[in-house]
Amino acid sequence: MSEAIVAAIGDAMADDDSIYLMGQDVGVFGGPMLSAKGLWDRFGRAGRIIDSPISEAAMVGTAVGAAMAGSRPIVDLMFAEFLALTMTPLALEGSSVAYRTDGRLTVPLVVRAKCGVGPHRGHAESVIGMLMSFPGLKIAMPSGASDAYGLMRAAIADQNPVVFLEHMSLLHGAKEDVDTGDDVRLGQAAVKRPGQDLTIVATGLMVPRSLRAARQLAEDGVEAEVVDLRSLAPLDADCVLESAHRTGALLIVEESWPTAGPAAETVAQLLRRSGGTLDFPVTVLDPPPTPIPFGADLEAAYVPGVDAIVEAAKAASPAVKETR
Amino acid sequence: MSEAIVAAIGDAMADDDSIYLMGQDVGVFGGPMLSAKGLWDRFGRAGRIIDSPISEAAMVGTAVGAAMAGSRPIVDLMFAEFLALTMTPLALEGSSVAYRTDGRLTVPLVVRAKCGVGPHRGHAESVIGMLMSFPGLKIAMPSGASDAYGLMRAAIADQNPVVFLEHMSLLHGAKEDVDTGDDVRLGQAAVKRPGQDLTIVATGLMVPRSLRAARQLAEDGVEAEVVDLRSLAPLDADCVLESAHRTGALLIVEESWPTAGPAAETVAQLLRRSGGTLDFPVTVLDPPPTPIPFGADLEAAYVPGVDAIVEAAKAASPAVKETR
Amino acid sequence: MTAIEQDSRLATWWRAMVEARAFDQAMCRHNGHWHEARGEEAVFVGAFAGLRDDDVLAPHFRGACAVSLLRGADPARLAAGVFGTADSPSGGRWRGDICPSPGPRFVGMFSGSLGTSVAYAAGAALSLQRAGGGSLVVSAFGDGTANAGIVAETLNLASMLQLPIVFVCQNNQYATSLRADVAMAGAGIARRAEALGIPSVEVDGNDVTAVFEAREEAAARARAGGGPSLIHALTYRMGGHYMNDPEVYRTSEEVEAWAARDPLARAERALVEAGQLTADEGGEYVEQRLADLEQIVATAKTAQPSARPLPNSAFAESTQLLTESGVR
Amino acid sequence: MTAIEQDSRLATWWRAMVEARAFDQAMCRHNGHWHEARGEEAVFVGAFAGLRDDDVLAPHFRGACAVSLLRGADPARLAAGVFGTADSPSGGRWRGDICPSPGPRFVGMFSGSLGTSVAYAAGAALSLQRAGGGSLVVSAFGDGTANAGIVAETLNLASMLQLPIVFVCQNNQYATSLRADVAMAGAGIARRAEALGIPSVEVDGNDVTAVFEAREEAAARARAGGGPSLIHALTYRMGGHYMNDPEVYRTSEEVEAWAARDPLARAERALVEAGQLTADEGGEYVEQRLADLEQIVATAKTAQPSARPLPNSAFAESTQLLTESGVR
Ligand SMILES: Cc1ncc(C[n+]2csc(CCOP(=O)(O)OP(=O)(O)O)c2C)c(N)n1
Ligand SMILES: Cc1ncc(C[n+]2csc(CCOP(=O)(O)OP(=O)(O)O)c2C)c(N)n1
Ligand SMILES: [Mg+2]
Ligand SMILES: [Mg+2]
Repeated sequence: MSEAIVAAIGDAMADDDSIYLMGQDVGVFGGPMLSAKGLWDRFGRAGRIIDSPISEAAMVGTAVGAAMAGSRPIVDLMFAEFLALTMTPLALEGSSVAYRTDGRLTVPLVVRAKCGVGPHRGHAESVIGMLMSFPGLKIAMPSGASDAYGLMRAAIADQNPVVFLEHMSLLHGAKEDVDTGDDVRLGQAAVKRPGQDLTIVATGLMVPRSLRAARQLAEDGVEAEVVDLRSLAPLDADCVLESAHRTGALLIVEESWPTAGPAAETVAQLLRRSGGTLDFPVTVLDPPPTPIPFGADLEAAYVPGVDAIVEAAKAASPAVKETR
Repeated sequence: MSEAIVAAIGDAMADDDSIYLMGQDVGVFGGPMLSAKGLWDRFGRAGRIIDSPISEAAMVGTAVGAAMAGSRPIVDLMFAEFLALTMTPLALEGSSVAYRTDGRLTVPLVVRAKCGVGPHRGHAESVIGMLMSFPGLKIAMPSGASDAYGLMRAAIADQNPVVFLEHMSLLHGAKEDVDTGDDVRLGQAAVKRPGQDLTIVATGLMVPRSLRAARQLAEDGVEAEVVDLRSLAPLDADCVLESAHRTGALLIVEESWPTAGPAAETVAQLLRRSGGTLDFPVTVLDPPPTPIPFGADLEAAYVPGVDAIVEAAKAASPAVKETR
Repeated sequence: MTAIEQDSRLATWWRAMVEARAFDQAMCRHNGHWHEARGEEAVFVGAFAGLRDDDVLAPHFRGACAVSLLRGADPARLAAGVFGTADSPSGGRWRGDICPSPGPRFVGMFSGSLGTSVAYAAGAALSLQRAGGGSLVVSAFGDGTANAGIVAETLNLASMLQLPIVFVCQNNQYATSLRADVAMAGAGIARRAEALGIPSVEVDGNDVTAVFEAREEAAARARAGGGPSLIHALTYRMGGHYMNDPEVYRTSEEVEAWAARDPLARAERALVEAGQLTADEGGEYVEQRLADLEQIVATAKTAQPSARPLPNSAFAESTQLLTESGVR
Repeated sequence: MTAIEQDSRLATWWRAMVEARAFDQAMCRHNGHWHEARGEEAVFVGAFAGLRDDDVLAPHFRGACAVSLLRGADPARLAAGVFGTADSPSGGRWRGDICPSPGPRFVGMFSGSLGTSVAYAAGAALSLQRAGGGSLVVSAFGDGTANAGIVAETLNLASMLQLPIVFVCQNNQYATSLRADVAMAGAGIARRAEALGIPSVEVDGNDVTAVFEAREEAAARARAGGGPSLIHALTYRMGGHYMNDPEVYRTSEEVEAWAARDPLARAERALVEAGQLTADEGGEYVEQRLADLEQIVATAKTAQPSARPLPNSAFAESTQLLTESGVR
């Protein structure tokens, strides 16, 4: 997935001179975890790859200012937890500019951030709930290479600030073919597996885990539909609602903190769209409301795994209940 | 309400030498909007009232450090929007210390912040959703003087970081009698008005507005129960659930941004506690997902008013529906 | 021909300062939420006068409307922005006092939080640097704002990248009630900037000529690729922090001593001494502008409310302008 | 009696540096996520040695475990913390590498975010100052961390409040791949601190005696109520930023030149010259400690996992300690 993201940035930079990339170690080093591999050679000389000091607020603050002045910045913030250092320029202000100027001014800006449990053993917090609370901020999170390419192109083309979350367990996974022609839009979920017995909604690492769970469920005769939100904001509640309405049960599988985050917002949007009552039960499978523990066994217990998804899906699916 | 808050701080400081208050203009100036009135005279000479430069991250950062070293700091951050400058020390880290040290170390810290529409004409954003997303952070928001006194005493006595939100439309309202003996605990909602036809849940300014709406509704024969959450974290979902279950309908009235905030988290917690289905319909009355507009008329249209609450309550209440 | 019409530098600046003062004082009378800028006019007029159209202006909030006027803004429309009424440039959506003319060449505040606009200004400078063309940014901030972490980060980044930007610390000696010489530990902002490799200069912030000349020198450096500079302009906030500030934190002697150094009176005296103006002409002109702006602001205050519908999204694509005209 | 047993200052520091190196090198072998501190031992040993029990230690992450060892931590338990296994002081909940011994007198990192621990250290200093008693805080941070806004804010606040704290910039010349002399625009951190009113000194960070003496002078000032000081200790990160760092951003000549200035070898030479040690004794001692720590770390690596149940709340009252013992 990492290479698809870098390819999307490289393709966009080749097309549009107003794009620059700033981040710590994005220069000759090639980016943290290879996040800028090859870009220095292509664009470094033109001053379009900028190695930054440890000054996250100013990295994002200057990007907001550059975007208002006509550039299209991409900031590689390394890890999502560092987003907490940038909430004033990025979310409170940068994301309010289009609204506050009545569209006279916009902030086309992409902020990349790695998150999630993974080989790195640290920096796993995704702080998605924090991000989602701010109006005007878009959030994308791919679960595979083609989506990653398409979402990154869409994020760069967007007139709004977009946080682009890169899950560390997916970045350097098995090689995937990338369809660069896919029309991927921000705010559009994708049904990754059709099914009729229940709907599983997920993002990031929870998507492949849910797909694996769905294959196990199929062996037991339960056909789960798996919806990948792909964007947390805007959140494609229509897609989820249609699916859950059809299958009759919804399981939300989430890796990030459970309070006031993606799971809560999903159920709230479903209720808002349905006149206040849902015609299907909702189950949420997510971590307890604590930071992510460090010990490998604790971390594994904290994040929903395939077996837990299978179990929760069986408990949630009316199909199973009927046959019991 | 402002005087009750200051009294709570003064009483606590008189009891406990380890408490200090830091903030911009909290010294001889008396605090922004009189938030520290009289404290300088009582505690200034002892160095317990510290006027701070415009360095919010360090104000909160030093407070987290002082709390770990044995002090009980109170930081007056002036306005809630400045909380966005402090998310790393306050929320990502300070709120994780008890968990991460397995209770060896705690961060007893109160951060005060004014928010909400009001006479100040600015600085209204409450950023509650952002705060709620972090595990380990408590959030209190009184709607009247006695609760304010009790919640502030509870916040100061607590071993966790607590954000104490002071609504600017309530701070300098009509004089109220303060019951300093009230046992107010963090995380405990209060039924401010009993009723049997529907439940209205609110905090801050939305509480008096809901109470006014309830009086109007009573004239039309609809008896609304009004629940004041008082704390957003922990959120007393049991109280809400019991009430809504009993009345048969729930209206959530919220002033802050609608995405991934108190309204979303409330419905999510209700669903989690009810096995995935609710036996009452839920309506949410809250602002559109935009920043708070500045123009007085736009602001008035943006924030739920008494008439809107009455209307939403009538639409939500099964009692009305039956008589229709 | 007197200073009222002629375009000697000082005459131009004096008129700009009179305009700033007149708008400011009218707002003081009509707007309880105004932050008075009286006494600081020489800093923002000197710092922002005579720039190129493609330069980016990023004023401190105190003086922001004056800088908009300097750029040719219509005072009636500015006032509408301050009151949030129908003619507000933002349709009433946002505060015109601290964000009067946001655009690709004008930086404002997009929340009530101080400090970030300095980073936005540096970002604009990065954008200009990449575009070439020799344009620059002037970024002003208060003595209190100077202590914000994002300002320190930005100064370092601007120095490291040698951005074309002129920082101006508008030191009115207070952040609300806290004295700058208390809050800013050490020897002041110019020394701080120097330690960051930014050439810095101290100027008398009540002397518009001194401020302008320092700005010109810094601007020449920036346009020539010499990177950022900082001007520390010492001035004084003659009024309270906001309307009805009890001002218990300072003495009336101090306020009076600085009143005697009013930058407008000083410029006017210099014009009289140079024979470009008589005291009577000056007084008359000032009276007239005060009356004119009083009229404009009083009228703006009673204007129709915005009455704009509330959109159901804050995304750019949902704003009227983009909906009407497609992507900008 | 040789340096191995005696307690001359240099002998004590040398042994502490050997201990640090031995733990560090064992971790390099057994932990792919370790951040090697080789070459920087003189900074953290010199800065943190010989403090009072009631002083607060706030080391930079690189060297944090060594500072815990200096305070008497059990290396086996430290290693358990690093691996997150059953004997971890946090029960495996948190990273023992960057937060080895958090407590009222030891500051660690509570996320992966750099910079905040400097503010926590200053907060501890505020707490100590209020309590009286002459204790102080030593707060170390990297050259890269020095550019974080919260560090700038904290230095100013510490100076304004005259807090009893000694700041130590552990300048290993790189923040991952970015050179300190690029990222830190201007004349360096000592000049920055001076501009903030903080007495500052430059020391050779590979000379443990020089670091210690600078620390002692600064500590005396702090204990006497003279406020904060800063020590800029120039050293070199002899290893990569992390294990498997390709190190494409520097030359092997540079690395070799600094390897010749290894602070351990330097201290050992000085001990030999002073007749406190023979080269053979030194070599033998080092070998022994390396072997001992290798053993401890290798054992820790294979320890049982934490296996603690996951609590359903992060609030203090839900942690085991408080549940068992009531409010601390
Ligand atoms: C980040 C932040 N903290 C605090 C405030 C509240 N506040 C508004 S104006 C002001 C004083 C600002 O001082 P200075 O920068 O010197 O500007 P001046 O008001 O003197 O023009 C303060 C503290 C703010 N707006 N933003
Ligand atoms: C706020 C923040 N930004 C970025 C990082 C990623 N990061 C981890 S170590 C490091 C280099 C730190 O440089 P320095 O402070 O000099 O310490 P050193 O690694 O050289 O010991 C970086 C950038 C971080 N941990 N925190
Ligand atoms: Mg000021
Ligand atoms: Mg370094």
